Amino acid sequence: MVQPLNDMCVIEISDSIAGSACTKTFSDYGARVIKVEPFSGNKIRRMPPFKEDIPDINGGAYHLSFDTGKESVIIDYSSNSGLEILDRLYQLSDLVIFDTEVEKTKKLRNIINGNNYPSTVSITPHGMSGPFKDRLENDMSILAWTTRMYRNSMENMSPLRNAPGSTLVQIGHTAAAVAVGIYWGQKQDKIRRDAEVAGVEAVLGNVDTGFVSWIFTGNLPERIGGQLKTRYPTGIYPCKDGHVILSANEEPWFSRLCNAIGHPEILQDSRFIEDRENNWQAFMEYLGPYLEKHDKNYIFTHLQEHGVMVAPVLNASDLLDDPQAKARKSFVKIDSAIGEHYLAGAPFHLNKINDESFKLKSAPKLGAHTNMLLNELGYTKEEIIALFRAKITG
Amino acid sequence: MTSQLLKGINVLEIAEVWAGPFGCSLMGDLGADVIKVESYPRKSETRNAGDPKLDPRVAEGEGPIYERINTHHHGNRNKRNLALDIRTPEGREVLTRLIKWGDILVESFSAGTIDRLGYGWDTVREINERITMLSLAGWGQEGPYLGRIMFGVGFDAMAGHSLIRGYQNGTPEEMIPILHSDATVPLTWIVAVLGSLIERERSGKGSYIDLAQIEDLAWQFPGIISEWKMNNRVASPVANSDPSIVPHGCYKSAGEDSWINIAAETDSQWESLVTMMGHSEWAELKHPWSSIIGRIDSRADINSHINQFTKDYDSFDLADKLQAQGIIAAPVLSPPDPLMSPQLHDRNWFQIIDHPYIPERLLGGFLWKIEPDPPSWDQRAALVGENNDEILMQLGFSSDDILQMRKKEVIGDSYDEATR
Amino acid sequence: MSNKSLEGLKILEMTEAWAGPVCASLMGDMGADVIKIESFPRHSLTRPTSPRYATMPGEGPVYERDALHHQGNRNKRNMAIDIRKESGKEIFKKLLLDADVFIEGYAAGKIEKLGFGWQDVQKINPNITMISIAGWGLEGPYKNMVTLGAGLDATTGHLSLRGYPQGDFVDTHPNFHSDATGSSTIFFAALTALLQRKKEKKGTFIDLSQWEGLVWQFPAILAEWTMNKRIPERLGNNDPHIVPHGVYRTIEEDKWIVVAAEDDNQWQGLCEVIGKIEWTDLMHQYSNIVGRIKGRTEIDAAIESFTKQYDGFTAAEILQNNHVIASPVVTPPDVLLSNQLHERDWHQTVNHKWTGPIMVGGHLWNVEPDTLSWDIPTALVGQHNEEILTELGFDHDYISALYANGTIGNHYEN
Amino acid sequence: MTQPLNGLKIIEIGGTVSVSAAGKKFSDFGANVIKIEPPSVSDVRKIAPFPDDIFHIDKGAVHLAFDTSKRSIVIDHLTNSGKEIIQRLGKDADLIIMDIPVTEAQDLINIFKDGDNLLTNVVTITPHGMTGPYKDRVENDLTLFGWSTRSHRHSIAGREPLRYGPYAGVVQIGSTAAAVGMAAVWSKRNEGMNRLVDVSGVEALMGNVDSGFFLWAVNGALQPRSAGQSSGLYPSGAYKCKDGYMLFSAGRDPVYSRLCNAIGRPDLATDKRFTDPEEKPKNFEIFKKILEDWLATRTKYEAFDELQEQGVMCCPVLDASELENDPQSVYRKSYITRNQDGIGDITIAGPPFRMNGLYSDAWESKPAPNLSEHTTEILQEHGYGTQEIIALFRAGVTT
Repeated sequence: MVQPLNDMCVIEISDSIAGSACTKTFSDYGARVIKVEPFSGNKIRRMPPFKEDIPDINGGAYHLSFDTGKESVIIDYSSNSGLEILDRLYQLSDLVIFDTEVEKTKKLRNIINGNNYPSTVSITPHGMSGPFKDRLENDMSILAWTTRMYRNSMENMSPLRNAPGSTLVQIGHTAAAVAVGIYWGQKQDKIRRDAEVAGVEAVLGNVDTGFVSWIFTGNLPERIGGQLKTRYPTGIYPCKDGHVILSANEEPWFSRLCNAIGHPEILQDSRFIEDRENNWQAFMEYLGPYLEKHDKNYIFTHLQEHGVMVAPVLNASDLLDDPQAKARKSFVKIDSAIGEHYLAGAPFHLNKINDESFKLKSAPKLGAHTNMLLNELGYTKEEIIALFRAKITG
Repeated sequence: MTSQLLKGINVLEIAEVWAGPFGCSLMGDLGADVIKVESYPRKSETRNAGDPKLDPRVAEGEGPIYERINTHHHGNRNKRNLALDIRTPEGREVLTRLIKWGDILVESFSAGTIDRLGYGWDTVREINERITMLSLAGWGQEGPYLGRIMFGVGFDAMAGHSLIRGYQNGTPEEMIPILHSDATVPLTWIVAVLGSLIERERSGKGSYIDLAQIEDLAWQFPGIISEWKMNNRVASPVANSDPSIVPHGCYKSAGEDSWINIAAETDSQWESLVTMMGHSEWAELKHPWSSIIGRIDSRADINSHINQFTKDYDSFDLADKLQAQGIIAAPVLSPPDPLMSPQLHDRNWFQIIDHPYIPERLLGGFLWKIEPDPPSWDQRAALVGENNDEILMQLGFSSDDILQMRKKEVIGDSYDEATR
Repeated sequence: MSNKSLEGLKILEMTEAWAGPVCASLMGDMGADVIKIESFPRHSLTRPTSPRYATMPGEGPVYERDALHHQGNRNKRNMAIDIRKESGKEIFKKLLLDADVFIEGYAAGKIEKLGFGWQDVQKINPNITMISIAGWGLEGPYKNMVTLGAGLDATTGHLSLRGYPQGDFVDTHPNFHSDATGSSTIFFAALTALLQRKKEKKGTFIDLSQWEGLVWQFPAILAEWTMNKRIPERLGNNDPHIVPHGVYRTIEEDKWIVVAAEDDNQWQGLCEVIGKIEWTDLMHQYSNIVGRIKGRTEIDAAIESFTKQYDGFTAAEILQNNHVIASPVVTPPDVLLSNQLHERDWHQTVNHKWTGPIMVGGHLWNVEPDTLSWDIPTALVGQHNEEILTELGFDHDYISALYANGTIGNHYEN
Repeated sequence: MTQPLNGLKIIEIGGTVSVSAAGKKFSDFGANVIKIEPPSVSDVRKIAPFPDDIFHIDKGAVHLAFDTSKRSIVIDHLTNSGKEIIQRLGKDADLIIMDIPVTEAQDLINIFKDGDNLLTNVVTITPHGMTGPYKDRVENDLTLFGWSTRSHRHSIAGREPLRYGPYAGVVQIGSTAAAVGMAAVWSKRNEGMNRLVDVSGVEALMGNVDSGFFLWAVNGALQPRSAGQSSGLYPSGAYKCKDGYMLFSAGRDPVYSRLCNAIGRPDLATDKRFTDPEEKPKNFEIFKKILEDWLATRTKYEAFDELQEQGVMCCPVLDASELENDPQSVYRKSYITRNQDGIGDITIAGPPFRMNGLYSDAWESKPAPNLSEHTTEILQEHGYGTQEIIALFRAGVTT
């Protein structure tokens, strides 16, 4: 079976994780993705971890995971000769993803004109206009703008970010959505579109931020860390061999939980009916012993049988052995620059699990496809060497 | 007082022309004590000239012709001179003592000759096991070409260099013979002999160094052999062009037989160049020439445009203008032109040498500057036998011995102009 | 909906909470005709019947005033149908007939029981794309388990990385990252299937496990284990390879600022601002990356003594003007202080029957030439019942009957 | 066994052809040569030919030949963090050779200065030297050669002056730096004194022998830009033979008379037309005809053997395809062929000189390193910790 995006060609010109994360999904579902990189390589190649902690421009975990199946070409597009190559490249492609400083993106976008050129998506921290457009941001400083760091932390302790890189990934992933949208649009109505994704807006405008709630209620989120002690139980609770996370503060889950841990009487107890927000301690006298007695996987299975929303808190070492992950082959072993390597598999499955629509191919070595691509673009051997010699390609 | 890097190293030179002698001068520049044992009574190669009126190598002036030949002056500064007939028993005694004295023996006879003279490596190291002996025969000391003779021009031809010089579509007859090995071999052998002295710190013994001048050329031209081995192509002359760079060449400038080299290796250099030429549109993205690709396709066109532009400018002025814009450009200098360079004057590169037989002139300076002890031209090219007595005394001969030697023409301080 | 990228696509959304509804709104933003099939008579998760923390005070039904619901339901029409009823199934079948995409968010197996599993749906419309977005997917041992985004965050290992270095897990705030990123995944999946349909000329079923949709986003967590047999430790806001990289106090109580200098140039800029220019002198150990890693504590202290003189916005402005990574840690009200967002007209003012005119957060992206707009505010329960049913060809009497027998409705019982 | 330069630590900075040629002189004789390459990619790696004309950063012929026996580390020497690394690598080195722009070179020299006291030997290679009005000029192999007066001298009057083979000029500049660098190493070992050496490309070429200026300076007479075959002092230059060309340097006695005997025309040795300096130039064509007739019946190698037998200075003119098979090259193994990972067999020139025996192991040419092949290894050697090494890599200071 042919992969769904196999007749599509995407150009990625990216200085951060976001661009790579954006085009990964295209590539894994069959699109040809051409990564245009500087001599020093896309920054994502320098993101640890590395095998045995030895830096390797072709062996970083983010690169191996997010550049799967792509082609890598080195082009210095700061020069006219470089732009001339890009121009030919654009015309070969259906979509261009930019993730560079605003001014650079504008320059690279300017040579695009007319509807026989591809649609583009430009990723920036604050957008292509406005007083902040040229600001320097990173994964953490963008998250700070989205009210999430403030919310996901405790009073008078420093606000907290999410896992390193995850904000840029979300931004790139958002760009992937609009990208496939305008690609579809151009296929339908032949109109070339330029989309822009501003990191701050993409995250702030999404769910799981405190902004809209505040607009509605004027209440600041309580910075109370993991356990909400007014509307409980929700959050992270210790158990025999680790932690579980509960979302059982509301009905019908609260009742289910009380039944599941064998204390239906809680539901009749006036302390929890009339004055729940002040009786967390009292409630823990029922829940605490149950949690202490059992390990996280038992609690997970047992409470879920009663339809309670609960999950174990897992760490890296648990992931590969997770029964669900095994059953669905959620992790795939592939050959890579560092040898055998595990990657997360399909984010979604067409028709059936592990069908052919999703394929993970190894990530390209820096510049591995430059020569091939220049040939394809019609350059002669002599011209190709000249470009290399002039440090325009590598 | 010149640089003292090699202070305490005694160098014994029995060599002619350039590859040997010039290297010894460089060691002299660096503080080594160099004694040149000059052929006697036969004049050494660089002291031979024909009729001074006809032979351009001879400087006008009084005194013996063999002291006025430019090729000799170029390879013999900063050393002492002993004119010695080493074929005589007394001469051999002197040479033996010199070998005892020396750390380095440099000989450039054709292969085998030094052995026939009785100073092969085995003899030499018997006399002084700490000495390093350097032989500079063109093809080295072993192999089928033992005994053959040639100047640097021949090694250039046999190393494959000659055939990639020359004009595009020119004939080999046009190829001007060059002495590249004479310029580069000394640089190599200095590394060789000093390396052997470092080795001596471990072994306590000197080394024998067999340097084939043709092999020293070979490593300098990896492109020639590789074109053949990698891609089975025999490299042809590229003259001043570069297959990957346009423009890259030599252009006519104002004045008779006057030229300027210009290269634009990057798009920004190209943009600056065409802007000066009043054609900034050639660097605009729309124009094919704005890309290296377009330029390569129009090499001839572009070269003729540049020639049109350069022909009215003085090459030094134009180079100044182009360089001010970051463009690679340099006048092509004729021999007198270096005196026009403010740079060389600013660096006090030129040296004024006081020599009894050639008029006072600015000569070329050193290959390098050194801090804190810069090289200086302490000893001009010595006259033949100029230091005979001093050296022989130092070797322990009495003034009487020296008198005898002079009588028997074992040593001397003049040549018979007529003989070769 | 002035952007027309997805014009002509008809989307049926039968999901709750966030991932599904937001995805449908994103499609609406881009010109698709999105119909939300809302649970009836049971009110959906984001429509509480009694006021709670995210409820806007005021007039009208509580379930029309909840922020969590408004966050994910713009630019779509709304039908409230009881599809347990045969009459409800009949309406839904009609809707399926000419729909392009059907997104459902029930727990695994539920939709089959209702008679709209893939087997049934593709019989009704062979060209349709159906997407199921159960938390752990439709197959495997966990298929029957229930969860919100927070549970997925915990089981992908993300939770194990968040939190204060010396803190306990119980201090770590649950988050809903899978909802924030899931909508894009579903969006991408739907269009991937539609592109596939162009080739294969038939519809597609998509089993989308939100867990799988999240776990690929954290390559480092898995790689530390598979590459180096290490369980990555909680770093808080630190970065083992970058100093400075952290969150610092400002002049305002419990208000903070992020500052990072990732290379020597940014460090130069930082030192100029905080008056430590000697720290950039080549001879000073902090002038280079390696030296700074050893001096984390002293450097953090120096930065904080600078940031404590200003509010976060001002300090960020000063640092950014000197090419240093810096941003205020923004609280919800602070969002309205950003000149950037105002200059870009990002905020949207919508007028909703029960909330009145409010300023809410804007779109995730801009598109030119046909820009996005917020044409349909969050629809009321069943707001478009008549309109859509009429399109489907039901007459007025029949529609009244449907109301009468509780097949459809436009309000929830409290 | 120990090679003569075992124990020497040499740092080369800049990645140009010149500095690579300089470093090779040390590395093949056993010195520990660390090649510090810029993130912008070393020039020496960009030069054709490449196998099958497919460019590759690790497969350029000049790189494969000049970077033998070295280790490669990539450092951005413009950043403070990069300078700190170079300082650590260099302070116990015997010699640092750098070929970078003057202002950058000055910065790096300063990190090796403790007051006025220099911590190690430094040789700088620049086009025009570290001082003077031209110090910041940009030049390349062609323009430097133009400065040397050799282009003008070794080409034909009225036609454009010619350079030598590509890179001949910059390679010679590198060799010049190696020679003086070696002297500095020697001196450091003896008196523990470090030196700052400033090699200007123009001066290194112009000040060497075969420079037209020097010859002119002595005698003030301009030698004509003669054609290849001298019509004054002949035979000199290339003459056609059966299968190619022979190059002669036989214009003067005794070689001239030997030539006359060798071609069976002893009479010409005393013929006034060819011996009288006044007459000789007028009769060039006559002699040329005689010599070419004789050569026409012989291959270049036949003529080479016959004439050299008589002590005539001459050589066959060889092209690339003939180099390896020349009997002398074969006997001495002047070219060696060996396997290079990722390429297969490559052929490079053997030792420039033989120390203590033709095939002694004083010289050993190990394969040229891939770009950055030894970055981590070298950083570890110099005391950088695992996470520090990753931090430097992440910031792009190393690669």
